[in-house]
This record gives sequence, C-alpha cells and structure tokens, in this order.
Amino acid sequence: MPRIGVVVCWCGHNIAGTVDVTQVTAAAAAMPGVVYAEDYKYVCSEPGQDLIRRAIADKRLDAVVVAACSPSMHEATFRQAAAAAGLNPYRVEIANVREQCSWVHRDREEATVKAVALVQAMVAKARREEPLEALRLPVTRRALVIGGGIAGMQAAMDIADAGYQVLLVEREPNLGGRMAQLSETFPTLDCASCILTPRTAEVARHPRIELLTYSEVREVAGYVGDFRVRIARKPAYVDWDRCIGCMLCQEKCPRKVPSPFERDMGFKKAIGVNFPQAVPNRPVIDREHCTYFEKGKCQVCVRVCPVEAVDFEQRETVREEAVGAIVVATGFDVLAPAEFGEYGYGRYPDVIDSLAFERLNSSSGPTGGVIRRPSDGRVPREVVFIQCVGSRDPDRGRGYCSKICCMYTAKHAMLYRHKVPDGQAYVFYMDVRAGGKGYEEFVQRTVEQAGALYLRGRVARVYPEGDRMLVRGVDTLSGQTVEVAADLVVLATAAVPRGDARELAQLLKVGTDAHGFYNEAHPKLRPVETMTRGIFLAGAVQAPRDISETVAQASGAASKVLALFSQEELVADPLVAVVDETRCAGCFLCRPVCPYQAISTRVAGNREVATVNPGLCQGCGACAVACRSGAMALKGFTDEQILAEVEALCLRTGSPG
Amino acid sequence: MRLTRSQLRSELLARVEEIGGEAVAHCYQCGNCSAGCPLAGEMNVLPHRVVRLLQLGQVESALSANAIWLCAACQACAARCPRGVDLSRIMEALRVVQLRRSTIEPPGLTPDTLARAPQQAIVSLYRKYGS
Amino acid sequence: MSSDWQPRIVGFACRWCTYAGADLAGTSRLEYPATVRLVRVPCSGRVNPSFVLRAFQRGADGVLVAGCHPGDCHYTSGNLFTRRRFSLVKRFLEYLGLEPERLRVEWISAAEGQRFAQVIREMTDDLCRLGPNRKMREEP
Amino acid sequence: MEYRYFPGCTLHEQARNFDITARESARELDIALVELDNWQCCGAVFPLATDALINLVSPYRALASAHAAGFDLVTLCSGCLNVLRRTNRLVATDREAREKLRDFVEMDYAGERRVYHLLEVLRREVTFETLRSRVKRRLTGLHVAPYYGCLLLRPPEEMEFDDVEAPTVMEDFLRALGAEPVDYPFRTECCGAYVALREAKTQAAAQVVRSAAAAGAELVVSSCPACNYNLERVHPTLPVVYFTQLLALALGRDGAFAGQVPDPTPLLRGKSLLPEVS
Repeated sequence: MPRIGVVVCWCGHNIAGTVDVTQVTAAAAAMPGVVYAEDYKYVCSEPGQDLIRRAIADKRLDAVVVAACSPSMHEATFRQAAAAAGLNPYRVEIANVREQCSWVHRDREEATVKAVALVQAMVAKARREEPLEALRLPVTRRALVIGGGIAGMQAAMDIADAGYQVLLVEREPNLGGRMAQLSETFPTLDCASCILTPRTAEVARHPRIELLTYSEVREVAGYVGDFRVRIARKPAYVDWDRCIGCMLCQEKCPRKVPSPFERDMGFKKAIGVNFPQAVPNRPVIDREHCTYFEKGKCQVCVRVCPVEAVDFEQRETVREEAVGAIVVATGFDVLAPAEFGEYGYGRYPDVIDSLAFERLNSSSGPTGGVIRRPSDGRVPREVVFIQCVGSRDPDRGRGYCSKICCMYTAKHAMLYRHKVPDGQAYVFYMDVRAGGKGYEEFVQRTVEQAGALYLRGRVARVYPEGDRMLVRGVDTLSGQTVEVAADLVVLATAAVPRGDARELAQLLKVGTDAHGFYNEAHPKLRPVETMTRGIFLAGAVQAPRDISETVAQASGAASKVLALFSQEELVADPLVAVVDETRCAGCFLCRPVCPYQAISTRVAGNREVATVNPGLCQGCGACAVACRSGAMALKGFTDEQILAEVEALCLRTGSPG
Repeated sequence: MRLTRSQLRSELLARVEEIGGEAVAHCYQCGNCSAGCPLAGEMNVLPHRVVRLLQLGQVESALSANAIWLCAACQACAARCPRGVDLSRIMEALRVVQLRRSTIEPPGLTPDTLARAPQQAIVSLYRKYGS
Repeated sequence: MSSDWQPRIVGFACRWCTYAGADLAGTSRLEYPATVRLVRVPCSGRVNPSFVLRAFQRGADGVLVAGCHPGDCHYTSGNLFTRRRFSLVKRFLEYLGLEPERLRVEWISAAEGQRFAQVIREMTDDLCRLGPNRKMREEP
Repeated sequence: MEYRYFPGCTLHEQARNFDITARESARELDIALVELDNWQCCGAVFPLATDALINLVSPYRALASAHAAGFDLVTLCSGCLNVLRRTNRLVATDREAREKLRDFVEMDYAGERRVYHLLEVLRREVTFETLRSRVKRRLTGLHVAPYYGCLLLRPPEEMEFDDVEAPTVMEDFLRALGAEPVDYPFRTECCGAYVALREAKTQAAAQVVRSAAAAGAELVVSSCPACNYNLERVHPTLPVVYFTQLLALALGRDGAFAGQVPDPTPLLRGKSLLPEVS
C-alpha cells in the first residue's frame, strides 16, 4: 500500500476558525495508508511547503493530500513543492476544506465532519494513483495574431522584433482597428493617427510579419506548439498585387454610401479605403452597394484603373497555416443604444454616441475636424455628455463599468472647448473614475480650464424642443432636477465585445464571461493567458481597456509567446485519456464524442483498436464514459479513483444523527 | 446627523424593505428616478434622496417626506432604474408603514371633482390612504 | 428518523464551471447546509451513470450532477452528452422507484455561486422531506 | 372571436360614451364582447406592498370567472388592464399567492387566461391590416397625438405591451384609421394620475397637451379614462378623445362626443369627418 501523508492547513483563522483542524488531522492519521498527518498554520507559506518537502523525504511518502483552499488556488504550488522533494507532482491531491467547507458552513461539528470526509475521499483517490509523466511536445516557432488594432500590432511587433515569424490577421481591409477612428488620445491629447500611422507602416514593412488583412480565422485545430489554422481571405474584387494604390477608382466611383467608419455621418464610395492613411493602401469593393454587383453595369472603376486590377470574379481563398501560439486581439464594440429609447438615439440626429463625436473631432473625419452637429451642420453652442449609457446598468445594459468613458468624455469636453471657445459642455456622471497616470489631473483641467460643468446624476429623457434637444436630468448634489437645452447630446455608450466574439471563442476553445469578454486563466496571476495553452489575450477582447493598458498587455502577451518559443519542447499536462488495448473492442463509440478529434484507429495484431493522441487530448473524459468495455481511462480521473472518492464520501462514520 | 449601527439595522427599515420587497442597498444614487419623476417639482425631498435617507437609516425623515404621498406610482423610475429597483414599491411601503401607525387624512376633494372624476382615479387616490 | 437527521448529498462538479461556482460561493461566504460533498471531475460528461448508482448504493440520499451551461462547455460538447445521458438515467431511476428529487442535474456556471448555494439548499430541503434513501441503499 | 369584457367602474359611470363606442366598434369588427357576469371594481391600483394580497381578491375573481366561462378577458381601461394583467402574472408565477387567493375566493385559477386591452385585440387578433380595410370613414388629414400614459406600458417586464420608451401601437392604430399620428415627447409621461385630483398644482397634464399642440396635433387620443379626464381638466387647447371614439367614428358611427370639453366636433366637421348638424 502506498505511503500517504496528509497536511491540514489552518489558513490562519479561515479554516481553523470553523473546522477543528486537530480533529481532522487525528482522523486522517487513522485512515488506511496514511503514515503521516500534520497540521500547519499556512501550508502555502515557505515553511509550510518545507514541511511537505521534509515529510516526503523523511517519511518516504508516495503521495500527499493537502487539506487546504481550492485546488484552483494552490494545487500548482504544492505540486511544485512535492516535485522539489522528488515526488511525482501528480501524486498530490487537494481536499478543498476552505471554499467548499469552512467558508460556507457555520456549525463547527458539521464542518469538521465534512472536512474529514473530504480528506478521506482524497486519501482514497491518492491510494489508487499512478505516477504520471508530463507530456513533451514539439513547438512551431511562428505566431498568429488575430486583430490588427493597436493591441495586435504591438504584440506582432514585439514577437517579430525578437526574431520570430508572425502572421497578422485583420478582418478589415486595413490595419488600425478602433484606434484609427479616434481623434486625440487622453491624457496627453496627442493625435491618435500621429501615433498609429507610423506604427501601421512599421508593421506592414516588417520582414518577419506577414500581413493578412480582409481575412478571417475560420478553423483552429491542434494544440499548443502545433496549431493548424484555416484563414479565409475575403474577395476584395481588386487584385492587390497589381494595384498601385492610386485610388483613382475611389475618386471616380459614382456610388456614395454612408460610411460605418464615420458612424454614418459621412460617406464612402462603393470602392475604396476606409480612411486616407489606410495601410495597406489598397481598395476593396463593397459588394452590397456596388452598382455593378446590383445591376450588372457601371464598371467605372474597371475603366479608370491604370493597371487593370479590378476583378469582379475574385473569390474567397482559404489557406492553412501552422503556428505555435496565438494572440487574440480582436478588440471591442460599442453598445447600440437602442435599448435606451428615452435618449432618442436613432430618432434624433443630434443625439450621437461618443465614437461619432471622435469622428467629428478628427481632422480626417466627415467635418474636417470642425465640430458640427449632424442635423444642420451648425457648430453646437451647448453640448451635453451623458456617461454610463448602458454601463453599470445590470437592468437594461451591462453591469460592469466600461472604464474608458470617464476619461474620453473628459477629453471630449476639453477638445470641444478648445474648438468652440464660447461653447459650454455639461457632463452627467455618476462617479468619475480616473485612476491612471495623469488621469485625475486631466479631469480637473477639464473642469477648471475647459470649464465643463460636471453634474452628478443621470438623465431621464432627451427630446426635441424647437431645434435643440432638451435634456432632463438631476443634479443629485444640489438635490435639484435640471434641464439643459443642448445643441448636441453625446452618449458614452458601454464598451461591449465584438458581435461575433463568442463564435471566435468557440473556434479557439477559449472561455468567455457572461458578457462575451474572453476569460483570462487567472484574474491576477495569469492575466494574458487563457485556459487553452498557447492562446493569449491582448486588449479589449478581454475587458474594456484604454490604449496604454492595451499596449502593456499586448507586450505581456508577446512575452508569453516568446517564453513559449524559447523552449526546446513543451511540457503538457498528462491528464489525458489512454486505451487499454487488450480490452478495446474496436467499436469506436469513443470517436464521435471526442471534441478534439484526438482518437484514431490503430491496427494491433489482427484487429483495430482506438488510440489517443495525447497532444490533442484535453482530458475531458467523454470517451471514458462512452466506452462500453472499460478500455478507455482518463489518467488522474480513472473510474477506480472516482468510485473510491464516492465510497469515501458516503461513509457515515462520525456523522451527526 | 449622527449615524448609528442600530439605525442602519433598525426593525423599521427592515419592515420597509420587507413590505416593499426591495433592498435599499441596491440603489447607487444615480438619481435617474428623480430626473424623470413627473411630480419631482412638488416634492420637498426628491425620490433618490428618500432612498438615501433609508440607506442612512433615517426612516422617520423618509416618512415625513411629502414625496411618499405625491408618488403617483407611474413607474417611470422603475422602468429606467439601472439597478432594477422599483422605487414605487418603496414609496408604497413607506405609506403602508405610516398608515399602520396612524391615520392619515386623505386630501379633500371638491364636490365637483367627486362628481366628475373617473371612479378609477378616486378609488386609486383613497387606496393610497389605506381606505 | 431522528429530528436532527441530515441528508448526505454526493455532487459531481465539473472543474471549470460548477466546481468553480462552488468556490465562488465560498469566496462570497454564502452559507449553505453541510450536506454536500463534491467530487471534482474534468467535465460533467466524465460522470458515468455507474458513479451515481454507486453513490446511491452506498447510502447517498441525493446526487447532484452539475456542469457548465449547455453551449458553455469547456470541451464544447461534454455537457450535451450529460444532458441526454442523465435524462435517461433519471427516468430509469424513477422507474426503479427512486424519488425524482434525489437526482438533480444542474447547470451552474463559475459565476453562479449564489445558484450553487441555492441548489444545495433546495436539495437539502427536498431530501429532509423525503427522508433517508432506503430504496437503493445496500445495507452495510 | 369572443371575449369576456371587463368594462370597469369608470366606463360604467362617467365614461359611458367610451363603453358605447367600444361596443359599437366591436360589433362592426365581429368581436363578441360579452360583459363578464357580476364583475366588480378591479381595485384601480395594483397593490405594491408585498403583504397586500387582499387587494388582489377582486381581480383574481374576475380572472377566475372569465376562465370558468372559457374565454380570455378584454378591457379598454389601462388601469383595469394594469391591475388584471399584473394579477394574472402573479397568480401564474407565485405559488403561495395563488394558493392563498384560491382558498379565499374559492375559485380555481392558475393564470391560464390572458387579459387584453382592446388595442391589443386590434393589433393581435383583428390586425391593423384588416382594420384598415374595414374603415368606412378614413380620418384623412386628422393630426392626432397619441397619449400612452403609464399604465399600458409600465412596468415593462410585467405589461409586455410595447417598447416602454418608444411604443408604436397607437400610432399604428391611428394610421389604420387613416389619421396622421403626431410625434411629441410627452406621449409616455405621466398625466399626474390620481395625484392630480387634488387642487391642480401638478403641471404634468398641461405639459402633455402643450407638447402635443406644439408638435402640430389637432387632437389628443388617450387609452385610459383617468388620463382622459386629467388632460381635459387642465382646459386644454386641444380636444381629448378616447381611442374607441375615433375607432367608432372611422367605422361609420358618430363617436358619441356629446358633452366633451373642448368639443371635438367642430374640428371633425371642418375635416368633413362628421355629418353637418341637421
């Protein structure tokens, strides 16, 4: 019988306050196979880990059970400690007596009885454990970055500068992402395109970055170190290799349509680029609005193109690429404020969202950087900014704070005052959240120097009064309801995930939160990693962030990729399925239930049996349940182990009543 | 005002929350209720401040606010509250608490109003005063 | 049955959602009855019906099988198998005469600590009403 | 289509002309509105206190009676609709409330029936398309400000009547009659409800009418007798009529406008929508 050691953690008062740790330790000592049982104040501390290491050596332990906090907290810590003492790290089990016992129960006796049972279950499991060897996998030293905004570009540059190949995939025809739409940036007021344009050019000409714009990731297979990705390049109906970027086609195209890039306040042509500094500077045809695609005639672009680059027959092309790591940097969207009918967005042209206000400020925007309101082109004398439209609103919007709005609204109020010196800005806010270097100071300047009137409260309704918009709100500080007749109303709408964020997450097998933002592996300690090894996050795909945080995170993600690429081979969790070929009947019921196509057929002697690719297997165990003959086992969670746990948990010894 | 633990956890406050079925802690004082209240102009304490008084444990002050009798239960506040608080239920709870302690005279109506007003409105008005 | 009799619930919790949801209940200090003991499994699709039968045989009064919400499975499809498999198992156990409340299959996400606590409270209430499981229990 | 009809107190007394025009219109549209036997006041306001079940006895009884008769319930008063629908929802979703009410009223009912406002019957069952084809006198050129008030729309998750901030049902209804709906900001603001019965300090109702007039309306149409009364009471510059009156008018009846102040008939005559005085 294996020699098992049990260490019971007090976690200070957290466990010991509710669970009688002495009693648990005494009970553990009497369990079959247990040759050592001890309790300690903080087992995760250095002396605590040392206790484990010494026990392994002194008592010649084959397995260790730690009764402590959730395995999601310190399983890795204790496994490392065990490994340091020469024990196979997969022979460490955690009995979760904190999150699932001491923190949720009050009665000391009941909690103690339960803690004993949980330890007993883990001891039973540990008895049936085999030492497992971590898997070793080769690594393809080439990264895929999805998203060509500021986050994706930063990550791509950092990886490429370190000497590795990068494939940068962007859905739009050009680089730049959300940031390309912005005018100036807080808190320095340097212009967004002044920062962005040199960066896009740098990325485009980097010898180790291959740029795939107007492309989308369609399939992701494989695993860390060896992903197989299918990427579709949408038809631009222009041969970019021939095109010289003269934009004569755009100039001459007779079809004008509202430009989504300009938040529908300006127009674009049915062929052309989103904005003048676009990189790559190559046009695409908007098939939905092109007269030729609608009616079969026009072809003005074909006639004016000096290099015969227009190609109406172009089709989508798909290529397969092998990469070792993936950085997801697909960014965010803004909430369509349709839910907030009381503000009249969509009904009244002079109620716009903040992204539209960015375009009004942008010198390449629809008004050439002069702030004019959409309805009649007048320069607004009074502008009301409404914050938290859809943010911090679990009832009709999103419960979270969108984080960036306080700062960009302050920036908007400041820019507005710079451009319209006799104008007055009003800002309805609930709290000003300006945590960041130079942020609070910036907001104060908006108040003191730009003269913006900050009104603490929400707006209930916005409706027209003559040719102005009447804003009815409250100033909770004075306890008065207030009305402002504004020329323009700007809604700071919630930052939300991209509409198809969940679909991409499913392709990548990355988890999302309730809203559709991608989940990091650990909110504090692994903020740029995902639960899927080899896939990393950068920027607002994970949660709303501003530019400086996004860039920092992108560099963080890049450094994780580089750490991966610096290894000769990768080490993977051995908790995978394995086939006992002598028992496998070759029915292959296991194959359709495997979500990773990890099971294939192998000829063993004169018959076919199932075999598992341990690099693809993620250890879900679906095959083990599907198997009729009991040939398929999931290492670390075998039937014997789970049944042993069940039996231990059902024991009534010492239970009250 | 002096804030005390016993006021913050008073039975009276608990009763208001129980009768109303709403927890005052859910309110984060954005003021949207006051901003859209059609009767805010007549109230000596705005609706969001009634909730604030409750959060501070000042139930008696809340009970003496005329807002609780002016509230027409139009639910504009409830429909727009980002925190999902139905303020009209809190107002009702305050009225109920007050009415169960003492009789409140409903406002007198002129004979002309009584003769011409729709029953629906008259019944609603007297309902509010517990009749 | 003594008045302080407490049921015993064995819960199979997928490590990504329900186990994490139970952890969240702990982090949020939500109190619930000490009747449940969880077995951590990689996925609710790992739960072989034989595990459930064994729990009942060994005297569990109730069994909870819980995982991610359909569509949110960490392994894409594991919980869909769980859903189909256990709708059969449940009917089979009812056919054997087991009260339907004794086996619950629930979707509890990592964000639903509140819901985890609520399910345990409800199950405990139901089982207190039903009393000990005698139907399938092997006498020790 | 047959329904049990719950007129409510107001339509039975002060606002008989609303009731009459509704019944006339229903006949024209082959809607059988059979008055519910022995109905009594719905209670006028939905009780908001959690411990005020006793106030739900009356609406529960109305719902249970309609159920016993085997029909859904129709009302044309927003107040009644608000109380009946919310009671119905509570009965369907709250077991404890349901059982208490059942034991008290001694009638079995669990929320099986639906409660409709007549506008919803027009939208769902008749459809505005059909209504348009049945109109005998198109209200062409009549600029009407629809007034929703509160009780039809709020609380939105319980009423499920229309978009709470941007409703369209009355506009669609008016278009079906051939009239031109006027958009104005106060159509979903409260008229002051019962609070306005005290000396008229409240500006709410006057503001509604002013806002409608400024937007170019010639007439305000309401869907709640209390709103109708409050709007009329502030000496409005525009006539205020009930939606059933316009409906009856469009279906070829006279609209029963007698005694209303301001009198809508000169306006309607001017548009040739009413026969000249004989």
